[in-house]
Amino acid sequence: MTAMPDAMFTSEPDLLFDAARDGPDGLRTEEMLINMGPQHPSTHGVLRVLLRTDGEMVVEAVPHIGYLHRCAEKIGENLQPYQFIPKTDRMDYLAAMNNNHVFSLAVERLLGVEVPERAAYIRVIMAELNRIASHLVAFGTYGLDMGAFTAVLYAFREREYILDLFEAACGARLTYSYITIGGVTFDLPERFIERLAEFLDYFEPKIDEYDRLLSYNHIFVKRTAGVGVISAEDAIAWGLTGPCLRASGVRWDLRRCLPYEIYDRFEFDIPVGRPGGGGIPRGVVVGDCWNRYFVRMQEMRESVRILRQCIAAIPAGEVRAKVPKNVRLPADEVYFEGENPRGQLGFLVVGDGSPIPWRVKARGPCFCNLSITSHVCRGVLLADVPAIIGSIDIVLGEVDR
Amino acid sequence: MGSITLMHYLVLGALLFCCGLLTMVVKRNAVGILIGVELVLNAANVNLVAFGRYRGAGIDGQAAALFVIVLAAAEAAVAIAIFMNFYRHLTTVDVDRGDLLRG
Amino acid sequence: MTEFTAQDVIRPRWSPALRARAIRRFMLAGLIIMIGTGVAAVCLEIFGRSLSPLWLTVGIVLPSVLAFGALFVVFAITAHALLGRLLKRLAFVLFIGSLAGIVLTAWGASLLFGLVDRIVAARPDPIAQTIFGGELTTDEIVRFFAATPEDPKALEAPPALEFVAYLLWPWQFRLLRDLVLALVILGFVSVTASFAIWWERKVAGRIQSRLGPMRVGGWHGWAQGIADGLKLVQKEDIVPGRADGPVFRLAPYLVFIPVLTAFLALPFSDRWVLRDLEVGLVLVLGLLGIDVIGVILAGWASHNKWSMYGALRVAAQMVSYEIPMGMALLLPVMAAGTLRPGAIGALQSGGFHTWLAFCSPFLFAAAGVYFVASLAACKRAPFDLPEAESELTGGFHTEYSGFRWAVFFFGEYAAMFVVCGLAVLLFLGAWHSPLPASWGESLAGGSWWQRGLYALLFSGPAWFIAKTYALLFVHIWLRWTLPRIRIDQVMYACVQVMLPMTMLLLLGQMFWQLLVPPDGITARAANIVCTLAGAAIVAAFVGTAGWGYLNRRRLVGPLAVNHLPGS
Amino acid sequence: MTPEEVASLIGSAFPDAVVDAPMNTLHPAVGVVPDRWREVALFLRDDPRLRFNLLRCLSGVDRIAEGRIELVYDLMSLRPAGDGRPWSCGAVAAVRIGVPRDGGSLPSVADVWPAAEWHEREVYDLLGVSFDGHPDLRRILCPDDWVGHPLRKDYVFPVEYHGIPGSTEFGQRSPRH
Amino acid sequence: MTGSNRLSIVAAVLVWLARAGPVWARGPRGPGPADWIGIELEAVMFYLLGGLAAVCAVGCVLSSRVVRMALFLFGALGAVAGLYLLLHANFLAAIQLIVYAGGTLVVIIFGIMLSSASAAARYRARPAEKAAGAAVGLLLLAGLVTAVGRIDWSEGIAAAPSAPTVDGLGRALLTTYLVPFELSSVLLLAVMIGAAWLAGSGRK
Repeated sequence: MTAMPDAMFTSEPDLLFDAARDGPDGLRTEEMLINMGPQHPSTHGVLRVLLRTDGEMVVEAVPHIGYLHRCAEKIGENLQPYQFIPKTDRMDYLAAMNNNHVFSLAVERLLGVEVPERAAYIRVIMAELNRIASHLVAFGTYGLDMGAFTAVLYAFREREYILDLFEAACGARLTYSYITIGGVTFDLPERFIERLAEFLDYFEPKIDEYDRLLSYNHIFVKRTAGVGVISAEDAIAWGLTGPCLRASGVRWDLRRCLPYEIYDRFEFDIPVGRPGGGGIPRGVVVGDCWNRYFVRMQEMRESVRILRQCIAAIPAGEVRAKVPKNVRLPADEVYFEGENPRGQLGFLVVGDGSPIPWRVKARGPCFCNLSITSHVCRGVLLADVPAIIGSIDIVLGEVDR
Repeated sequence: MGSITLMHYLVLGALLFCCGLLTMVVKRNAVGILIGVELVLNAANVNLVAFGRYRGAGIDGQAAALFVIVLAAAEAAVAIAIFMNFYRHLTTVDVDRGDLLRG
Repeated sequence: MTEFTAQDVIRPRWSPALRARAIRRFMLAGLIIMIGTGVAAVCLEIFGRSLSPLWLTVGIVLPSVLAFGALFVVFAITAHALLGRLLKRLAFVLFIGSLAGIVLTAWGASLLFGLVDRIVAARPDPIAQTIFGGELTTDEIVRFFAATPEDPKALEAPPALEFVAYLLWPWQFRLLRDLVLALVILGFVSVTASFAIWWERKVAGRIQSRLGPMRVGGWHGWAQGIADGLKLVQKEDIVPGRADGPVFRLAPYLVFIPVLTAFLALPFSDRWVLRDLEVGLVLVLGLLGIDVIGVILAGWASHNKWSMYGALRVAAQMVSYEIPMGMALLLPVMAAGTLRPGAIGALQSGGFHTWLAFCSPFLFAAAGVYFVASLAACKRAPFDLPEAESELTGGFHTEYSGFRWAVFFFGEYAAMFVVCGLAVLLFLGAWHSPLPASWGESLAGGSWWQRGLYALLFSGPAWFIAKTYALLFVHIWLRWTLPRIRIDQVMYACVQVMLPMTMLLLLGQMFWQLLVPPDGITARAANIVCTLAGAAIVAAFVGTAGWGYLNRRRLVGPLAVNHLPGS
Repeated sequence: MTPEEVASLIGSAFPDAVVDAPMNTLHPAVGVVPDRWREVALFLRDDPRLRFNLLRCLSGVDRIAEGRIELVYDLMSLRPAGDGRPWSCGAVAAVRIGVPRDGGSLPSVADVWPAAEWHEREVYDLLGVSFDGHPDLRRILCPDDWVGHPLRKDYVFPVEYHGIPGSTEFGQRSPRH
Repeated sequence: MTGSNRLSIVAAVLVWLARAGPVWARGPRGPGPADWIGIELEAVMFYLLGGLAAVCAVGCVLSSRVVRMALFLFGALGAVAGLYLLLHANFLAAIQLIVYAGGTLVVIIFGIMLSSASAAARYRARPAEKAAGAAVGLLLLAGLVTAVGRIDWSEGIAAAPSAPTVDGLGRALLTTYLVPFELSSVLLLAVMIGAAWLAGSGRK
């Protein structure tokens, strides 16, 4: 296995400029190998996609990942679960609250810990707020991928408010480690709920503005409708989850279908991809980039709905169950998945009777979602590759872990 | 350096013509040959326009030059299309290797 | 004065205070000279131009030279160290200096040339047009000024007059004059580009609910363009190792120079034009067309696959869009019956309903087609595929940095100005205001302030520039609003939509001119409808923007964050 | 469908393939012998009663004391519900396969569930289990010339990699084991 | 020494220079010392542009890289456009820029880039080839120049008046040259279809 040269440190033969192009690798005369990344504006981090192109047509796209691999799972085998929570922040760093949440739930399940009522509400509030923040980034950067520069500034303006709220709650703006095993680290600061309500009143009409600005923009629709179509069968087979799966018409959301925490108490819809017509622009196909994008826009509305219900129902009380710090994990294992903004984040935690887990495995939604890239990016145009990768909405921190 | 006469233009035309012809002969790259052709056509154009100006031919020289430009554009388009085909089959634009006489 | 040490002799050490004082002095000197020049020029205008060539020289030529010199010294002082810290003030000085320099040079040059022309005309026999002819001698110049009605051959002249004659002598040569005018154009293009850079960033900032540049130059960071340019000039000069060096270095200038040359035939008003050529329009179009070559070569020579893609896209896109653009230009040419820019502009002097875009429905549509095609020909968003940074990481200029990159951008903004200027010239009334020029006829031949009023109200270069900048704003506005089109859609839009459309428009305009009598009821009705439609479009845009501005939502209350300017 | 029912279905279809099926755990899984795994996988996917169409996760656990690496396949069956209602979860199941630590291999299921392709590459990369019939079995997270499989419990950190020093903070080369 | 003193000295020197200025600035008009600057604008421009064209043409022959050749061709085309301007063929100059430099040359460069494998590759001629080429070229040039020189072109040297060319050209194209004009449009159509077919036929 070691015979293969390292792709990081050796470059491919210079197929554009060397005369011997029709070599043994079977490239046709017009074909060209070209690296999109690891430093590229629209690979959303250090992803490298090796493209085989024929003019503007992409014959094959092979993603190469691992540039951000930080051995999170190995670290997890050497730390106690509560110590591992900051590491989960750094997986999907745009949805750190959700990562904390899912990991805490997995460990709580292993330990059999009950979370206090108020803590559960706070967790849902944080998870949904972070879902909005994450989808805002997805919306903005997708605009950037399409060459619309302005959306990202609007998205970040709104996200700034959410980060202010997070900062008020836990002092951090990106990696929170707020949700922890047994509840949350601190109670909400005063007037948090009022400010949240204010934000929701401000934010909800903004989504319409985004739709006017980008979602229904003719050029944007032309760029994304019917591009990178993933059928429901393919989506399930490749293990796609989250908005990517829903955009393919699969009405599946763990929060509704296998509810965890207190999600069964809330009223909300699962937006799915829809074909063109009836309010949806013409040319849109179920499972295309536009639907993947638009599902996220709709999910923001649903998150707002959930948040409003939370505000109405949040009780007073404890925010953290009593979990001893040095608790020994039972010699059992648990696999738990929760619905993250980008799909189902799963943790397999194997205990061996010591305080430190024997094995922590993270199933990143982006990892699975990205694996379909080479299947979809075949026979598309060069400009569609950023469109497709952007619509899958990956965070390399989670792909590489 | 006196005033410029027809002679000057004709000599310049001859120079351009020779260079174009030489380019056509010397280069083996198909596109290079095309460039030579363009030079030759330009030489002809210079002569046409100069005759038109100095021999009282008036607008005729310019009209002829206009047609030459149009033909050159057409010729270049076809030539490049042929070269692309050639290149696709033989992965070279070296005309010396295009002696297979088959597709 | 502080005492000098040996260290200072070897390497003069400027304390910030010393430098600041020096700069202040030179700025003051420059300012005084400029003000003085302005006053002198106004006096000259008032008291008649033929008054005194000595005053002309002393009042106009010397001060502008001195002002330039002072500015250069300021530049030298500030540039030698700590440029970054002083960039603000430096940019201020440079901006004012270049603006004033351009205006003064243009104005002074026109006065000077007029004077020399009059001297030449006063000679008994005309002179052939030569560049180094030297037919006019200094003696003749002296004689021209010294001559009195009593003694036309008088040669008694003060020494100063000979000095003036010596200064005036070179300006009889066309080449020198053209060099000066070329400098003026270059200055104008530079100022336009640096202004457009700042403007683009400000507009982008406002569109994106930011402030944009706020620091350099004081008020709203208005010297940011200069500062950007200076920063770029200072940057390291990088040529990729395997790039085709000479071609790589040459390419930016192949982009910039043709665009610059296009200003040759672009009229700013009926008199402010370098050469009102018989084939001016075709020439401008051709010059805009050949800057493709530079872009392609830049992409090719960079030895970078992304640049290569940019180059291929440029070749495909710009060459294709030249066709609808050129054909859309043919409609006003057909309506005007000439290719001479000055003649086309002069046609549209009768108020805004006589602007060519409103003269027939076909011209109206052609204006729209031309604008879209010109966006594509300038590689501006949404047609910025050759540099699409989310796909090609910068396209043809991926490998460029520093000064050469700046040259590309100067070229781009200059090209934007040229295409917008062409649109204004051909469709939007050229240098005329919406008021009919005939209303101001009495002003046109009046005194200097009357003429100025005429230029401001009815027709003058200010109108041309203002209208061009308005279109430039639309370019900027679109760029920060629209997503980018895909290459197949670009080609589709060109070949299958715009090309047939322009052909039909051309046919339509032909039949319109053949069949519709220009003063008939149909023509008038079409004129009114098109004018109203144009006004409606403008009103719709302005109204939408205003409505959005008035109804902007701000988050009030404790969550409102002050550092985020509303929406 | 409960895990017990899934286990019994597999057990009745492949009596010789099932090793064990402990159910008194938080993560009930059916143990399957490596050789029959492919057939079992096809059965799991295609049997109309099961229809496990979603491979959620593939985890490798290094059971160093027992000298084997345990692979856990987490499966789920998504069932459409029609007319706008959410899809339902038909069943959740896990399959546990042990392979020897040294030179262990088992058949690839990348053609059964394409999602397995990257998961198997990851297990191959980090734990050193090879999958027979995998279309593109390369390292995925580590560089191609990386030595060793980091998630193995006896993994020793390299001292340096292409000039990059690779020891941990206190000079330890293996933090725990 | 104060600044004003210095300034007055400079002014004095300048005045002295003006008084004792070069003879060509003071002397009487007509033949004499001014001869060396008596070059006509047209001649200067001709030698500039013609020289550029010639250099570029020679560069085309000598350059071994195709891209450089295209660049030289660009220079030659531009110079020839300038020569057209000198010959009062304004319209032709503009067309040369649009069609030749902006169109044909782009097509050529496009071709170079698409066959990029061999574009960077250099085609070095053997010394014998070079010598033969040089000899043939020089011989040909000499022959042509001799042929041109043997004829007395002086008659009718009076250049035609520089009438506006666009009108005349337009009229000529629609009257005298109507048939070729229409034929060329047919040709262009045929070329368009043919080139598209040729370029597309190799693709599977």
